[in-house]
Amino acid sequence: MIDPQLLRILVALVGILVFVALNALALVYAERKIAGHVQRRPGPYEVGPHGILQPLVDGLKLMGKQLTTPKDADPVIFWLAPVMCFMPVALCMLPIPFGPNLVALKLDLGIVLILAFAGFGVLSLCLAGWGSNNKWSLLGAARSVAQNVAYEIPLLLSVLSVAFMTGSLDLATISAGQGALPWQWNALVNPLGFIIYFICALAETNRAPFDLPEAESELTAGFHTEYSGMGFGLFFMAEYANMVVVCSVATVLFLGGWNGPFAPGWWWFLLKMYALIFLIIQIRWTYPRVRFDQLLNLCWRWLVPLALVNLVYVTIIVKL
Amino acid sequence: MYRLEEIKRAARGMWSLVVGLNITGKYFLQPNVTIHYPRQEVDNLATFRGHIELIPEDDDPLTPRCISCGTCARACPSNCITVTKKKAPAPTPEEVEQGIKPKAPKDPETFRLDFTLCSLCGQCVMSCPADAIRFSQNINIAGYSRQDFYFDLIARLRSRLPKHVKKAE
Amino acid sequence: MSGHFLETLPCLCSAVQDPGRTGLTFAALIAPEQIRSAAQLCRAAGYHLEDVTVCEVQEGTLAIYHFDRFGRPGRISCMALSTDNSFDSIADIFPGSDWHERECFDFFGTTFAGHPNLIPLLLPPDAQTPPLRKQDGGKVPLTTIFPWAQAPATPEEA
Amino acid sequence: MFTKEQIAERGFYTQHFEQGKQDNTLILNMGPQHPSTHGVLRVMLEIDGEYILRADPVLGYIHRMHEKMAEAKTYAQFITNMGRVDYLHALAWNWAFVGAVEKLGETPPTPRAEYLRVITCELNRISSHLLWWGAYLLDLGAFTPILYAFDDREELLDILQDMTGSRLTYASFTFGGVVADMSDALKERITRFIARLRDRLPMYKSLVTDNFILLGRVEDIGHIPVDMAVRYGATGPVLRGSGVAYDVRRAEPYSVYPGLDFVVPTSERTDALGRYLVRMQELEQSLNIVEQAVAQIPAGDIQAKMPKKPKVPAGEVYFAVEGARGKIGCYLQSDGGGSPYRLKLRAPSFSNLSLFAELSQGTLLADAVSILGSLDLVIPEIDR
Repeated sequence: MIDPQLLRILVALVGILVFVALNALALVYAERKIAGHVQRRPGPYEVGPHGILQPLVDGLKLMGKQLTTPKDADPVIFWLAPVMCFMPVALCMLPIPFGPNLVALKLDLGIVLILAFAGFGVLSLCLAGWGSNNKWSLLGAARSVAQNVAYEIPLLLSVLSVAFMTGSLDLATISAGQGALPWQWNALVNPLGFIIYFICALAETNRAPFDLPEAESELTAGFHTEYSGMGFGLFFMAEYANMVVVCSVATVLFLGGWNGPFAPGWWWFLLKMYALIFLIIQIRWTYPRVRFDQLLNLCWRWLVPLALVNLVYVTIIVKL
Repeated sequence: MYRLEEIKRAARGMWSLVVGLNITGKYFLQPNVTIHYPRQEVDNLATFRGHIELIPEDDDPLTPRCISCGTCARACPSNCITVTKKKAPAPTPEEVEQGIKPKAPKDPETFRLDFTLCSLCGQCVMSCPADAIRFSQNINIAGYSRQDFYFDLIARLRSRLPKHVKKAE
Repeated sequence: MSGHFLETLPCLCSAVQDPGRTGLTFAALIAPEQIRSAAQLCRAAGYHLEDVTVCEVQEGTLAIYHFDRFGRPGRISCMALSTDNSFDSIADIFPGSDWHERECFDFFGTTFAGHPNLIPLLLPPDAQTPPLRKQDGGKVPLTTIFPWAQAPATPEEA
Repeated sequence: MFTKEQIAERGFYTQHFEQGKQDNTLILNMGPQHPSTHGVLRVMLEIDGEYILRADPVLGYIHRMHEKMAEAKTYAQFITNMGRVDYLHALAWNWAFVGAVEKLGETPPTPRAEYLRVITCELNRISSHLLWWGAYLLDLGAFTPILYAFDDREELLDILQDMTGSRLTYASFTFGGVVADMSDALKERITRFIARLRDRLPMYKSLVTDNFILLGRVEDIGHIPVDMAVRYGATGPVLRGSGVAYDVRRAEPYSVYPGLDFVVPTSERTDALGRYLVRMQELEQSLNIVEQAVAQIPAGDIQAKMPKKPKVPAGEVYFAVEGARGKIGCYLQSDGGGSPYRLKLRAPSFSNLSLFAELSQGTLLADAVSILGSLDLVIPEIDR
């Protein structure tokens, strides 16, 4: 006799994996299409109508490529890294409530689980850089560790401010606590928290303008310089999957989750999430990259103090 | 005071980021400028300088204007042109009787271009005394081997003719 | 333009040039051992080094230094003739000449005494012969190219 | 020159690296295949963390020995090579060589040809600066500007194709003239292009120049004091970014430039931003020059009467022009024969890059990339 709870988690896990994988494919396509149109060119166009099959074909190409391990690299660490990069993403999706009842795993401490597993990503980047036996990769790994560790603090503080407001760490409760109309959402009640969260989310997912660990023009490809075929493919997918996670969390925490005018439901959730993803993509194709010291200055000199101030502001609101 | 200045600066900086997003957003909604190559082509081929080709005589589309003097071959910085003159035909019996040596025709026996070496500088076109060379407008040029780019320009001149002329020949 | 500051050096011969014809305002042929003092004079007068080049004439190897300045432009050419294909380096006076001298070493095999790092710049380190060296028959006399320059007395003749 | 044993023994074969690395530092080869060395420049870096302790450019990966080719080819044949020394501002190199030969042979071009040269050369400068702008931002991590620049550059290249016959490696100057004339329709098109780019420049400014992140990346890095520029012989926007208004078009006037009204933009900042701003202003100045030249161009022949083979008397000549990267010099020695006796090409990027070793000491790796980009290097020009 299988525990129905376990069965539910297993089914949900498969569903989430499919959702994440499909999302990654769709987002690769969306990224290239948006980049194209921002730059006044069509983007992928030849494979399928308007190039819609391009990410699929790219995926096939990556799978067909030879996997090479650099000389003197540590093969275990080297190949563990991309797998570890992708795995926690699926776990992070478990407690996210897409709709009032559409949640894989109801947890009282859902947000803690997500934050715990989000910290996992940096480990895989670090291992990839270390295991590659490549100087550029090593620099990328060093950058990613410093960046991710630094940005986790303001991220936590801004999430904490929401938890203070709602008085709960359960994502479903936080969602439900926000009203249907935009000015009832945490993003407008607590705008500073939302901005800080968004900036930190960009940094945590290594998206431009904070894509320092892979900074193409400085470190060739940073931590994944040496990866070929699906090794690179997994890093690439994980980047988009991570985007889905941080945008989902942002939607739940700040944008009212599934709440929306007229007919609340999961479509509102997806709409908000994809709008955020669109913004992240557009930012990537608009700004130059920041320098490393500026990145850390921004974190320690601006975001951390601001997040603390915000926490005080939120407690006052809650008290009143 | 210093803090205040810094905060002002940061606020202005944030605004510049919004301006940037606004610009890329606007371009996102504008139509593309790409020309989809195999389906569309650019329209400024009149001044395109492709590989050289021979110009035929005005009244005879099969004979090149070329007088096989070899100036182009000497002017070429990369030595990619070879021109050989036609030999005089064997004298007919009447000519032998009259003691006339038949003249060699002016047009060249062979006119070859090694396009693998050519850098399209146009020295040959500029130096030609008979105005017999011009740039082609052939932009779709691709091949599987080096040999595909050793052009016999006389054969090319003939193959360019319309179909009915070829048949008549 | 008498009293050019380079004439304080013992020039073998010098000439005021017409910039409209040669692009130079002043040209001087100096003894090889005077190159460093000439460079120092130019440095003090605010000139920058445009390029260093070498050419071969029948009398030997000619190193040509072009100086110009930003404030009041006027290119001066400073030449020295050497029979053993070696000169003094001015890389410590004008660091920019470091690469120019290495380039001359590449192309002509010219050595510059006192250069901190005289190794090939543009050619691979195992390149065989300096490519710009001319055959003896291909060289022309100094005065063909520089009509103002008297055939200088070689040290032996002096 | 060196045997294999000597090379193996020396190991690091540059002056900054002959003693090898110290403890706790990393020797890093940036290039010859690196996204931001624009071609095949190799820079050896010794870094401590991300700070650069020593840097030394290693050249020669695209060396083609143009100077030897000059001695082997006739004067006319060598013009083709000049389109390939600096592929971004090829017409300035054309002009330097053709001008040197004309000066020595005293065969000036026709007045109309002078104007056509100014127009094409300045349009070429604009296309070079546009490409630099895009590529520099690519170095700094912004992908979109280069495609906006290419959008404008495409129109420019179409015009230049009509005026010169090529889109990149121009070789359209002849001794005493140019190869192609400018029709009235083309004149109209150039005027339209000037208006178009003037419309677009404010967008460039608000998208990029005013951008907070970009300013953070270019301000206060790579300071080149004037004395350093003098010691290394830096010219062009690199020098003008340090506040020296030195421009060959004004310092050693050639062609019809004295009659054209333009200013030499400078910046007192001396850092990468100064060089950036100078180039952006040069775009506007070049547009002004083209506008005036198109309005003033006289009618007449585009080719002076010349013998088929130019007769170049024995002697020496130095002819300098202002390229997009600085002073392009052509030092020509002739023995009166059919090909140059000795031709020295002075590449501005060569001198501009030689100060990089000193300039990049103590900077961050990311700044070194930015500084390298702000010098606007074209590697084929350095290696020749």
